[in-house]
Amino acid sequence: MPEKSSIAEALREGLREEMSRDKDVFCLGEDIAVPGGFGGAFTVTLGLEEQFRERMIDTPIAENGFFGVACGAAIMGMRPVADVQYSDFLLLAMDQIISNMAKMRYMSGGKIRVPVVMRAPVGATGRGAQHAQNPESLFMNVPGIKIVCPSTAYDAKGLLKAAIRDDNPVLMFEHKLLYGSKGARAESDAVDGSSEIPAEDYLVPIGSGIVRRQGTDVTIIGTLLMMHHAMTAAKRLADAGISAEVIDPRSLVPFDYELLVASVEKTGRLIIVQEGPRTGGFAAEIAAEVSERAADYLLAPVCRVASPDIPPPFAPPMENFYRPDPDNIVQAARRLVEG
Amino acid sequence: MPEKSSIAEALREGLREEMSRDKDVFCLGEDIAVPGGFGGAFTVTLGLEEQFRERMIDTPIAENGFFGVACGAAIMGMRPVADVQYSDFLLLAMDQIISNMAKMRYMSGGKIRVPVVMRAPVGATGRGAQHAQNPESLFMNVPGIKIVCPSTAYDAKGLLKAAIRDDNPVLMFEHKLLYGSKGARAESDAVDGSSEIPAEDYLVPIGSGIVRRQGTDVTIIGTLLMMHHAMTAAKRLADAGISAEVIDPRSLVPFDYELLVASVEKTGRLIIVQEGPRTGGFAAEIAAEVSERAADYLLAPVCRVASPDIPPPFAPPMENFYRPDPDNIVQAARRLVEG
Amino acid sequence: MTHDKDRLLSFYHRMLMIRQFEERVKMMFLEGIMPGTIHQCQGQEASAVGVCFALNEKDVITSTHRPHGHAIARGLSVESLMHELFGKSTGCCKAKGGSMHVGDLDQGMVPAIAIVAGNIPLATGIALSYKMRREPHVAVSFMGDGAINEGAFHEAVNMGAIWKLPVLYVIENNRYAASTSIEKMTALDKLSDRAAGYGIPGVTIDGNDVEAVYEATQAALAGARAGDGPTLLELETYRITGHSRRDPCNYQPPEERELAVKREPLGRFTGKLLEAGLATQAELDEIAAAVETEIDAAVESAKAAPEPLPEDALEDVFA
Amino acid sequence: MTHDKDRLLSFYHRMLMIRQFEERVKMMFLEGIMPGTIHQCQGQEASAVGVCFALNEKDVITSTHRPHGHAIARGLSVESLMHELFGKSTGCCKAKGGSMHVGDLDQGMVPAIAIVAGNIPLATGIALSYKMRREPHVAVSFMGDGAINEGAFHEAVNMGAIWKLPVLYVIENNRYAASTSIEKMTALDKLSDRAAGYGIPGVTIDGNDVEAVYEATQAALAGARAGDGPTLLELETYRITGHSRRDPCNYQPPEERELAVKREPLGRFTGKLLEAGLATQAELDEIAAAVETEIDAAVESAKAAPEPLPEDALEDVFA
Ligand SMILES: Cc1ncc(C[n+]2csc(CCOP(=O)(O)OP(=O)(O)O)c2C)c(N)n1
Ligand SMILES: Cc1ncc(C[n+]2csc(CCOP(=O)(O)OP(=O)(O)O)c2C)c(N)n1
Ligand SMILES: [Mg+2]
Ligand SMILES: [Mg+2]
Repeated sequence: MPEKSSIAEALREGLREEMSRDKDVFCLGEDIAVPGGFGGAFTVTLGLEEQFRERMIDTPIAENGFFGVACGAAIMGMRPVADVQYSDFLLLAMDQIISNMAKMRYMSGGKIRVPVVMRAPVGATGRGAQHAQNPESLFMNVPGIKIVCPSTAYDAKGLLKAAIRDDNPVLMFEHKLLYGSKGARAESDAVDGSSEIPAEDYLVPIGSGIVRRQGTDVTIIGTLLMMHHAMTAAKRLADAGISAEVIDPRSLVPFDYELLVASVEKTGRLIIVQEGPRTGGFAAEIAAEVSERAADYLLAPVCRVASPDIPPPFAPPMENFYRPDPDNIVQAARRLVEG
Repeated sequence: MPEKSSIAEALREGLREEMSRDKDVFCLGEDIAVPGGFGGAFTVTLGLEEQFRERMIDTPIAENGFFGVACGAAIMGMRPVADVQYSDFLLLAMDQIISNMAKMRYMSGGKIRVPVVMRAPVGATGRGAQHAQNPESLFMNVPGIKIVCPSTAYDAKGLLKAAIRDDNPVLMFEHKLLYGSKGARAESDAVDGSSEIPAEDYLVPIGSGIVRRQGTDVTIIGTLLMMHHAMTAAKRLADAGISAEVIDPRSLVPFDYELLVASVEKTGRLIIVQEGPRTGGFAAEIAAEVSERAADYLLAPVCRVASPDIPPPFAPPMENFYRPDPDNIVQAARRLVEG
Repeated sequence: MTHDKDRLLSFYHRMLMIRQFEERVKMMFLEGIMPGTIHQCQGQEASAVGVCFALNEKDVITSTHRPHGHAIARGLSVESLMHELFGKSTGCCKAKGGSMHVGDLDQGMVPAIAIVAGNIPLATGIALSYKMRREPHVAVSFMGDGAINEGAFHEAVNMGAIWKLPVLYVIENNRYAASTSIEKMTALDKLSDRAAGYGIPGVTIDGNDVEAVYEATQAALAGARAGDGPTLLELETYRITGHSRRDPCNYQPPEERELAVKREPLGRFTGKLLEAGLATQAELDEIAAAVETEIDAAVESAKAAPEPLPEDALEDVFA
Repeated sequence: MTHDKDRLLSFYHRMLMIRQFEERVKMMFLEGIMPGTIHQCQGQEASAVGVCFALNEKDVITSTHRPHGHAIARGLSVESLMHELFGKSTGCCKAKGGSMHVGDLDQGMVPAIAIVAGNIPLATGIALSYKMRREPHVAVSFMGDGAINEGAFHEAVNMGAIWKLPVLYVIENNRYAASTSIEKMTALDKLSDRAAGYGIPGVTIDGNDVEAVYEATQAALAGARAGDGPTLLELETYRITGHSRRDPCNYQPPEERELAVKREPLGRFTGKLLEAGLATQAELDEIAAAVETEIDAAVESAKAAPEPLPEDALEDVFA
């Protein structure tokens, strides 16, 4: 039986394969390629500098700058993979991401391609308010960027490889608790995101979701860690006699509405689980869209299970309150199904 | 009969009154206080430097920096009003706004207050993709910041004064086509946002919307320029026998759901008009929320009239296509009401 | 000598082309027949031409909200620019860019970036691609004096410096950022003094002397191509038109302005050419006539060109 | 002389308090009884104490992801810090901040900012408030060597410079930004060379010499209070613990590390006190005992303190 890979390992192998395949692919970020170092904040790039010395670039702490550098290199046909140690630091690079990467092709009248991949770890994980955001929602309103959110090692590798080969900017959100980082960079409270990884080359197409569990009473959709919580909740709901279908969209932009709407047409009920403040979150977009597209099938209003509208707090009891968990999902499902 | 003030004038007088009232209030921004200069990009601060030389501070072009300076000064009890010339430049200041201003009070355990006002002109107005955004939606998902969007001079002044007196960060979006800026800074295609302004001191409370026109068949909600287009559309709809109620929420955070839900309970139909890309926009949040809160009253799914998912294009025919207009609203209303 | 003369006349031709393009655009803009907003570069022609004429074909420039001069100097046709400014599908960016975003990568110019300093990291990144691919080209970032106070300047120049990239950072110091005097916004004698903070050379020269600009650029490019890394080149100049649109420039002291008009590059260069006997008035008149003809033609064809369809807006978002 | 001795012993006491606090926290963290992540400052005690002891009561500091030392040096009680680190409602930030955000404005320290360089503009803004209100205080921004490459550093220092604000920018140069050597990230001999790019004085001193730090800070503060504007003060030091959590520091050359351990400030200062006869071993032992007692008490009370309720999370968002 093939061994399972963690998400960190799967991403590492994905990078290795793509860098081997295409010499235009390179990585840049903070602490990603220091001998004796960390391999980025969560070990993803560990050791890659040994194989690709010139294409693993440690940057100064200068996020707006090096995202702009990535954009410039991409314009010339390179395929940079830029990462931030915590997705919160994307806030520093917003101008390069939104004003330049996302708009460059458009402003050029379709002449320019910007094949950049951006990797960013999300999630509230005991570090306080500034290392805990889920900024997915902030980028939903930005045309010109694709957004992917792998919840398993299989998808992480396949989506990363697809993103690197995509000719557009792709933002990849990864969850700190799912990496399976080891050694000094291991996370407490980690959740298993590992998968068996096929030996052969494969891609996971951007924009295609997947049904993780079949069900008939209610559809639960969630990304990253929330997908795993949805699965846990679905198991518990089954014990309570409620049959939940779990969907992992895998991409937020483009979004696989076909899959989701088909599921809602079957179940008549939808719960969207979102880590991150409720107001203005991506769950609202999905809710609004499904409310229109599946209007004739919905037996109840779409339900959002999300973080409250607060910054992520530090202490575990409060942080756990902030982060949606299987209990929250089970309760919402029972309310929805049992009326 | 008292004369009407433009929004630019109303904001200027609001600043003047608050700076006269409270010596801790000051303004900082680019080109806001240069003798012989512009009074900011849209003349709002014109001449204020003559009266308040030390409290009108011209900054270098350094948005993240001077928003951080504003935050630092606010922590000490000053009441800065920081502006960007175009709201697109907020992207450069995202870190200071989101990581510091919005979270500082929370991270301090409630000890610190951050009474900052941020002013930012929005809207697609012939300047191409990088001077045209409506970034309201990007801030909806950021707990700790209030957001206001005045569509009339009366509200602009009253909300600005309320924002300055508020102990929290308040982001005020203003529309370039509504300012009524004069002289070299006048806008073509401007829309009249002027009002009579009472002589006495008044505030418009943050978080309270207003019914701009009564109606029974459909509720149309829009902010800033879109509110005016909604009014135009409502007039045309009346000619076609459709009675539209127009609501101006005036604040996006906090949002006056009481007012909106009451209206939807009456009309049974809701159109949300939003300048800015449809996906992930604030209209989704309102749609999701109203779909839940007014589920039993909605005769049709909530309808969003928004920009397509593209960057703002330059040429007028394409830009007009990007920006929702009264025609789009009328069509949506007819579809909604006539089925 | 002939070679020299040819080059000097080509400087003249291109500077005049920029000046006349800008003047014609200004007129049409004030007449209201041109959409959008404009930022023009009258008085700064020497920096655009001096820098761009020193470049090789494959070198790439990044530009700013004030890009017309850079584009013309880099070799974009006035026709493709005029069409873009008129918002026609035949413009260099298919009317999706507009005045602040003109450019054409095939001609060595990234669509201009209107976020002050936002173009500088792009140049660093382009230079990085040259270095990684071992290509002998140089990236050039134009910027205004106001741009050097943005974080993006700092981050980008530092990366260029530590990686010794083939990139040239060019400050067109026209003494104002919009209405704001640079003297109030930096506590420096020369803006090129910033270079020391990154461990790279800083050079300040008369940016209204097209030959001096050309030579300083050549020197910096040679260093960059040789692997010596970036230079911060400050070109002292002045904008003898408004910051944008109908700006009357009331923030500029009249004496300063008058002096600057006397020192503007085109008049100075014309004088020099005639005085030194490098060209006759007849030769210059001929060039001027050719420039007029080309601009007339560009205006006519731009006016006649098709408007984009509204739905064209939906294209070119994703590749 | 007595006065001097008192001061030196107070330096010693506070540096030891920081060291022992950090060591105890490290132990508890590795035992797994403390939540979150930690960034510690063993080896950098002299910079925290030397700077903070030169401040007046109303001066304010802003700090970084590595703030424990700054907080203790500034006078926050180890109790309130320990409670915060344990995630207890009685902590200095009611357990909403955590290790990376400790602070207490009432005691002259803004909650620490964990976005590298994000705290620097705050210090400039605090200094602006002093200047506008004509208050005689100074704002101090701590930062690491890695922070000086962020745009926020550049923008904030420039504004401090052009407005001649009462602010002191302190670089604690421990030679690494996380695992990355500063030598690869700037092309400078001394980091204080950056000061020239802003037109302000730059000073580099031995940051492991608490007295030298104290004096250099006093000098810079005097200038700031006199209206001379900011100073960029580089303190050369070394972190003799991991960057965060369980970091084994494999990126540091062992020789470098060993040398640094020899030069660490607490041992050096102890040696000096004893050799110069400024303190007896007995006196130092007494201080050490007092420090232990205080830390023991802080740990005990922190363990016993109440956890916040989950719903407490909903408070303190808006004023
Ligand atoms: C980030 C950002 N902030 C502000 C502006 C508005 N703005 C446009 S041009 C300009 C002045 C730029 O001055 P400078 O860099 O000297 O260039 P110049 O206009 O003199 O060519 C300003 C403030 C902008 N476009 N981008
Ligand atoms: C904007 C930003 N980028 C990256 C990080 C991740 N990070 C935390 S500490 C650190 C290194 C900081 O180095 P330095 O400024 O020298 O401070 P030191 O850790 O040495 O005290 C990095 C990269 C961060 N917190 N903020
Ligand atoms: Mg300028
Ligand atoms: Mg360091």
